[in-house]
Amino acid sequence: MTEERKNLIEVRNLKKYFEVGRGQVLKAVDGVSFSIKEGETLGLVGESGCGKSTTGRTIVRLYDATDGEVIFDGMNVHSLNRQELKRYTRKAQMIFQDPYASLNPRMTVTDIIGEGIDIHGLYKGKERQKRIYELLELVGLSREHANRFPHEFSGGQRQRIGVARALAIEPKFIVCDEPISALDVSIQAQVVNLLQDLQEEFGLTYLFIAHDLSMVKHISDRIAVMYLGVL
Amino acid sequence: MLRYTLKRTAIALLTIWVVVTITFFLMHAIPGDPFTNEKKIPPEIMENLKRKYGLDKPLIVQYGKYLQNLLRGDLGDSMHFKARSVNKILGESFPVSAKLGLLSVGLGAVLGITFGIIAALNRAKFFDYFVIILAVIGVSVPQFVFGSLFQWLFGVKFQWFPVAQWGTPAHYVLPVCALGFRMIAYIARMMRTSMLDVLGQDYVKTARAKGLSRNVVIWKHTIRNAILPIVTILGVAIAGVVVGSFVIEKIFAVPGMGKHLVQSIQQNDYTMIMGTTVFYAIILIVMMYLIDLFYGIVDPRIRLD
Amino acid sequence: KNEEPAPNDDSNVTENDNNEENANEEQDTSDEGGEKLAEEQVLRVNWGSEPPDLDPQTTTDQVSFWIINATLEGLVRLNPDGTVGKGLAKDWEISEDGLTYTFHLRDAKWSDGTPITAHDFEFSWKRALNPETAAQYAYQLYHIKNAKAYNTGEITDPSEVGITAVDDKTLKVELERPAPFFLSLTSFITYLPVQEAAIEKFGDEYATDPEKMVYSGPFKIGEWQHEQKLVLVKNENYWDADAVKLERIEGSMITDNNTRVNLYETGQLDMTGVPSEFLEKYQNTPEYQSLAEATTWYLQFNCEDKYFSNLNIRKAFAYATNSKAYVDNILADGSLVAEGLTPPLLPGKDGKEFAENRGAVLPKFNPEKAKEHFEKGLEELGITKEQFESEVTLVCGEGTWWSRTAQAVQQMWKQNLGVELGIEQMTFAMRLKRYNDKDYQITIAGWGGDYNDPMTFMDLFVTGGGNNDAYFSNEEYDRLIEIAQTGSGDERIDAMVDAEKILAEELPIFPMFHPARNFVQRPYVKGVARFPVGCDTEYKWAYILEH
Amino acid sequence: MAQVELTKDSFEVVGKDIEGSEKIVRASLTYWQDAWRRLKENKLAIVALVILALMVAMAFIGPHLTPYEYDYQDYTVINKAPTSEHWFGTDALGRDIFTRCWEGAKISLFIAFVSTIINVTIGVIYGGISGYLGGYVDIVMMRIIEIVYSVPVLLWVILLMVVMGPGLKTIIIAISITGWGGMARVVRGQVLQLKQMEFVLAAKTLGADTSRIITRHLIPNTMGPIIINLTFQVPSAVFTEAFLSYLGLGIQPPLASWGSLAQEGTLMLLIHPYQLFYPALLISITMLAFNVLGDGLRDALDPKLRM
Amino acid sequence: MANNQENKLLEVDNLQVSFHTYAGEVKAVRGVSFHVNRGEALAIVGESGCGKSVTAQTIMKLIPMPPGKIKKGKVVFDGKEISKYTDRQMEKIRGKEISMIFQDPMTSLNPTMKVGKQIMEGLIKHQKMDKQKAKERAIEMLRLVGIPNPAKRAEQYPHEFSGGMRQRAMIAIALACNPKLLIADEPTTALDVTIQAQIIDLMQELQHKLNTAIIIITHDLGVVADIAQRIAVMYAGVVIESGTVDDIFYRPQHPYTWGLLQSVPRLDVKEDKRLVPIEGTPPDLIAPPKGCPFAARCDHAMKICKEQFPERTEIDDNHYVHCWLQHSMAPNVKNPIIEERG
Ligand SMILES: Nc1ncnc2c1ncn2[C@@H]1O[C@H](COP(=O)(O)OP(=O)(O)OP(=O)(O)O)[C@@H](O)[C@H]1O
Ligand SMILES: Nc1ncnc2c1ncn2[C@@H]1O[C@H](COP(=O)(O)OP(=O)(O)OP(=O)(O)O)[C@@H](O)[C@H]1O
Ligand SMILES: [Mg+2]
Ligand SMILES: [Mg+2]
Repeated sequence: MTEERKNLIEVRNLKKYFEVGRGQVLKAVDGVSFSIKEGETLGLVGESGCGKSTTGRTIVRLYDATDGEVIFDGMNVHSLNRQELKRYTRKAQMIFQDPYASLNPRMTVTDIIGEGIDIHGLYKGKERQKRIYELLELVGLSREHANRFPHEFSGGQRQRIGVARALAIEPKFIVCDEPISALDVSIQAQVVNLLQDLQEEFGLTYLFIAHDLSMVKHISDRIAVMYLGVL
Repeated sequence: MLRYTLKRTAIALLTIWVVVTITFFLMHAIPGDPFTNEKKIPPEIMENLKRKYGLDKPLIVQYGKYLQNLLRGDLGDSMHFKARSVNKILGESFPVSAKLGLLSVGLGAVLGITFGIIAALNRAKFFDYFVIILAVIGVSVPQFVFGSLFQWLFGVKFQWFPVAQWGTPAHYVLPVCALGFRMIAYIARMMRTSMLDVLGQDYVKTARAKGLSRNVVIWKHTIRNAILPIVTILGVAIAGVVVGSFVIEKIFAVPGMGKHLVQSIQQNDYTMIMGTTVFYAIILIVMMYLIDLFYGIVDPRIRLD
Repeated sequence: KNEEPAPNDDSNVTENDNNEENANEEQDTSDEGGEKLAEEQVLRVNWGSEPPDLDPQTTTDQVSFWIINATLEGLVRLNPDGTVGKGLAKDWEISEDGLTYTFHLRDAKWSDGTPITAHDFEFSWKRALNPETAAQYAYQLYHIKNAKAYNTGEITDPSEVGITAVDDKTLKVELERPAPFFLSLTSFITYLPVQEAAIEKFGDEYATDPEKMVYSGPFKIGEWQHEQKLVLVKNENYWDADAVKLERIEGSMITDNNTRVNLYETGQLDMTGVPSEFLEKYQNTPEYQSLAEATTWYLQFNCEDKYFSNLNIRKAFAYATNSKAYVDNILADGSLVAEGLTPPLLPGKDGKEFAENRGAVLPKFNPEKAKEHFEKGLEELGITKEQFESEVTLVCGEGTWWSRTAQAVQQMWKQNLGVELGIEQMTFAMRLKRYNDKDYQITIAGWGGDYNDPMTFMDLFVTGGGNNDAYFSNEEYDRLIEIAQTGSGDERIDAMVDAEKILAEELPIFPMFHPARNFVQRPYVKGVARFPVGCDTEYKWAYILEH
Repeated sequence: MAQVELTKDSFEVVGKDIEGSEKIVRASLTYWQDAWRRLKENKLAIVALVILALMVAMAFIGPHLTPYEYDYQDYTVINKAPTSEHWFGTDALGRDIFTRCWEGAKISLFIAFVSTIINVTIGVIYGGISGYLGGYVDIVMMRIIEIVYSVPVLLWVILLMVVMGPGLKTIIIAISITGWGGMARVVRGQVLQLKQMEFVLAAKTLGADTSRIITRHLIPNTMGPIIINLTFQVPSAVFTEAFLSYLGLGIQPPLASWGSLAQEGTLMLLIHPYQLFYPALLISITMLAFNVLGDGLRDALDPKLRM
Repeated sequence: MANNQENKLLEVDNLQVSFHTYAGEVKAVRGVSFHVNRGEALAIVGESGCGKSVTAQTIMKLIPMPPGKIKKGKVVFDGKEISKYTDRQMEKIRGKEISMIFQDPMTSLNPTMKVGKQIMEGLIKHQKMDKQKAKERAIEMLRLVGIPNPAKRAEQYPHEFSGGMRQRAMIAIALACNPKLLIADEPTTALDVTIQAQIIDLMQELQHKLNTAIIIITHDLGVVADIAQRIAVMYAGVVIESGTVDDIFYRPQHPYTWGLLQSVPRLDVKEDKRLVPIEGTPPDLIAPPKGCPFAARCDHAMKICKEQFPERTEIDDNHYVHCWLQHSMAPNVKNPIIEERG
């Protein structure tokens, strides 16, 4: 691993507590620190329920951190205003654990992939369509699929749509939350290969979350193990 | 829990205050006053009347006075039923409406839920279509038609039940049925949908896989999970129906609260309008609160906060 | 008194009075020769609704009127034939100038056994006039000297009012000006006495409960279940108790038309009004009766309106309205086509009814004339028909009956005048506001007599009159009414006949019909007296035959 | 299975054919096209749709099938039972009920459609916002519904009538004042569940704002309950209008709606039952059609029932 | 093997199951046959959507009917033809004789019932235990499946459990009544490795102690190797190869089986070796191809493969395959698995 590569993301003493009624607090993430260099893949493994997904989600600011910092490209993710946050979402994306649940069943593939493009106003009209086709082909789907609905796809294809959605806005960093554990083996292989191809091509940075050690080992440059909310 | 209850109570009081305020000013904004008859009263007499009932004071003063009385639980005297206080009128008519309403909701709930369940279990079979048609008739034929029809058929033609009026349980039958019919229809339809939903859930399969009998599966695993939407409907329905139905009470000459809801407005009976409104608001809010509590009981996933 | 709601209207919940329960059966008052009385003297009637106020001085509605009339006795009580009969006054003298009435009371007792005195009358009448009582019908007493001044606060000393209890048994009343109908007016509800002691004892609670009232009439309230049932029982302390045959009157409170009829059908009511929908069913049965009512329904034009201030326009609409076709076909219930404002039954001169003295004065239905006048009117106004149509609406009240009438006349105008007006239906309060704001053009209105004299109709349209919603103003008319109010004898009647002619000529209103009171009553129910004005149903002489 | 004759040729290696295998046999359609296709396959729903279309068509054609105007009064045929001249009989003013029923259809269907659309729109958006934002916003918004429910609606209606005058517009607003509350609550309940779903989080990660999430993600997924509720709103609008008419606040005569025709018919129930029967029948058929169509729509829009 | 008949606990014969949907008839299972002997563990593996769960649920008569329909075939359990049983008769079989662990632990537990109670239900019904005893047993079961603090957990609702814990609770329910046959539909997907091992141990223990037969459905070949004696490989609603674990792992005959084995990452293989996926997706079951369903994705597909479904070829006693490559006229294709593993 080359030393000169700088840290793209630095997580410092991140804490995320959930209030679970009657003032009780569940410490889902309790002081996690790590950093990921540009173009690197960090594998995050740990027992089920130890806070992996929560960490990932807090990094992309789906949750507000209880304490600690996430420094992305020099800025603190948790002190951004709306405008800056929108810019941040362009750079950091997430692939969700469950390919079935994370696609809106009532949107076509075009709409799903195009959503990010629309939100950030990247392309319009014909170019948008062209871009969507490009993305589809990039993740190994065909133009044919553009007008279909998530339910018409198999699990692996859905996960690929999720990847295309994340890539549509040309991010630098992707949190992959167990992108494969719900899939069967043959499809797992497809997705993992796809991620690796993309990394090579675009120099993406990954935080790869899984509980399957063998898969993490296969894909990651470094591995962090989480246990009960801490590394 | 205690804190939650306190919070809800505070919010409820605030809500009632807003309701009172809006109603108060709205009611004074619409034309008419409590004393106008077709035969007009000389203006001097009108002044006497207004003075007597405190309507000569500025609106804001009247409003303050009303709030003051309200805090003491005094809803004032009716301006139409001259010698009866609103508290008394509501005290007499509410229990009647409540009895009628609860019986019909009860009937609606029991039959509606039963029909809904049976229909769901027999999807696309005879009983299912029967329930769908029943539901459509129930919602598409107006209540006054049911009322009049039941009265004529079972009261006049067959003479099974008293034609109208209130008293013995036999008197309850027809109005309860007329009111309940819509309930049955509505609940059956909702329950059917909800049941179909739950029956498709994996945990029902799990229960069956355990070898539990069909009845146990339905009772212990399905109904409880399917009942939530029904609870939502029932809560509002109960609030609506315990304060009485204008139409049904009129047809069956039931001395309930429903007529006051409409009549007080037609008569510009200010105190009565306010009284019925406050009363209804309290019932509605209490029902909503109970629904929320019930949610928590039925479904432990729903937390109170 | 009140403008009646539509006869048999299903919407009577909206109004204070409720008169579907009426009948008039003068022929039944004969002696019971050859008739055998039933063992149980119980009459089952329908009050229609809860009586809102049983305090005679403050009440205003028909239901309360029936009950108060049955439970309290005034100076006089109308005989079944409508003449003035004796009540608590055993006789009376009227001064030459017609201004002073002296009543001599008989020995009668309240239901609690105490004697009824002239002081009770003085107390009650002054109570009605006391501004603090805020009695709506206080103006019914305005014929009495200084009554209005006291009621409106011009004077504060009640002793200046012309009501004096000379002694326990003598009541002297001085009038502001002669009123030939005053004697019959003392049977009006506002004039009925309450016991002073009871008012002092119960205060605001008076008449809220059968126990919190003292009775002087043929009946007492035996049982009162609010909004369900009010039972009258015979008052043994009534001075004329021997004449009262009924033991109980069981009155229920049912508003719905179908329900009333169904209850009659199943034998739970002894009499009930017949809603127009049911006429066909009962019209040819022996139980059915139809009586005339001293009520008039008319088209009312806003004389201060841009368009209807034009006489030709008013005439056009009058000529275009075929009252007869409406009465014969749509009502078809024995209602009478109006020939003037004052309905039949009210007394006139020469021993005839006023209506007979007057004759038919209204323009007769005539589409040609209607069109002629309309053309002329439009020309005078300088507008087109389309403009007229777009700006003029017919205002009417709520309920099926009202809307039906409105639709009928609207169609007549469409067919006979070629004018299609919009109908605006609205609630009572909204309609009243429109009247008060002079914000309407044509409406359908009705008026029911309060007392047994044509004046109860004729003073409606004097300039600035409280109920002159037509905003009619005519000096000659005002003068004639003035004569009729102060004069006496035939001179009054002639003045009022002339006034009717002015109305028929100037047409602030166009009277259409006098409704009938249709009801069914079991053949064994006898002696229920019914009157065209005031409290319209009298139960004192009612009795039940064996059946 | 018919045996294919095995020849050497049969065993020629052709290799894989991924394109062929990935081709999903169905044609690609947009969401609504797809729903429509499914709906078309539901025969019952199509029958319902045809009935509704017929109703609408008849509302325009029906009055012209008779020689009578809807307000033409013929005093010679008052309260006559159905004959070959007057197919549905005549009313108390001698008007042709058939003509009036279809004239009424125009009004009732219009009121039903428009007020339902308004109610659904407001209710759905309101419920969506309340459920999605949650917390204090939700508390306040739900209390507002309680307030709207508690203040007597008749007061609003009368005020409206005074301010705006009578008319269709006023009636529709009047019906809408409280109508949306029920819908809002249903939608809110659904949204409370849905907002936890991952596709919503996914949209958030993309930077979607609240309005986008509600309109594009949450509401489309609540269509089922929305439609069920909607089918209940339609008759309720028709009857609210009838009740308003009854109070003198509804449609102005001589126009009639199904509700007011039924209302008037009820008065005649014991004497001339046909005067109630026909309007009630039309209402019922329409509602049945709405319900069946609603069921069909719900199925067509429900991804669980798709393959 | 001569002891075949008595030893066979379950026999599934030419089972065909379809779902009727608006889109058409989904032929989810298109003629599946297999058997399970007493005390034996059979693994069913195959790609997502190939009909594994439907097959399992059909055995229990738990597929939703409608839209589901058993079109053909029979299921014989313990000598009884349970495919002919009514629902009521099935109640005695379910839970007691055959129990099942469902695939989706998130939704398979009743959200409104305490977990302990859900375990107790079956015990009370089939083992005729009283409440107290059932409760003790339920807690015991929770402990057995590795849930810490089981007494407290039994009183909790499913949503208070993490995904893994829920799956373990499901397993506890299924094992509670000591069934003769346990059908486990992907029982370990949501679990991490240690718990996974624990559960497998538990099932094996059960198998040995009580001679329970197990059908385990999974796509995790690691699990299969640990527990099963035989494997049936399903593809697009049919069993395309079946044999002992060794047969399938070391002597697989069907190209699809090869693909499956190649796409698993292994800790023992060097890091940067790319995984070999099976390209493409399974066919649409509404219109399944008339030939071999795998033909479109098969490197070795021949013309005949697209025309006709291959017949069963017995490789040896317990090992058979449906593949045209077995035909004498077929070209010889070298078996990549045998190559690699020797
Ligand atoms: N919204 C929430 N509210 C309350 N508690 C939560 C919430 N989200 C997660 N948790 C809790 O936080 C802890 C960590 O959860 P998280 O989803 O991060 O686990 P994980 O490591 O991703 O597990 P898995 O392998 O099952 O995905 C768990 O105990 C979980 O119950
Ligand atoms: N209720 C249903 N209605 C219609 N089709 C269904 C239904 N249930 C299952 N199917 C279809 O049947 C086929 C087989 O499904 P099954 O659940 O058995 O797959 P599986 O092999 O268990 O896959 P996985 O590994 O994803 O669990 C699939 O194509 C599925 O879409
Ligand atoms: Mg996770
Ligand atoms: Mg499965």
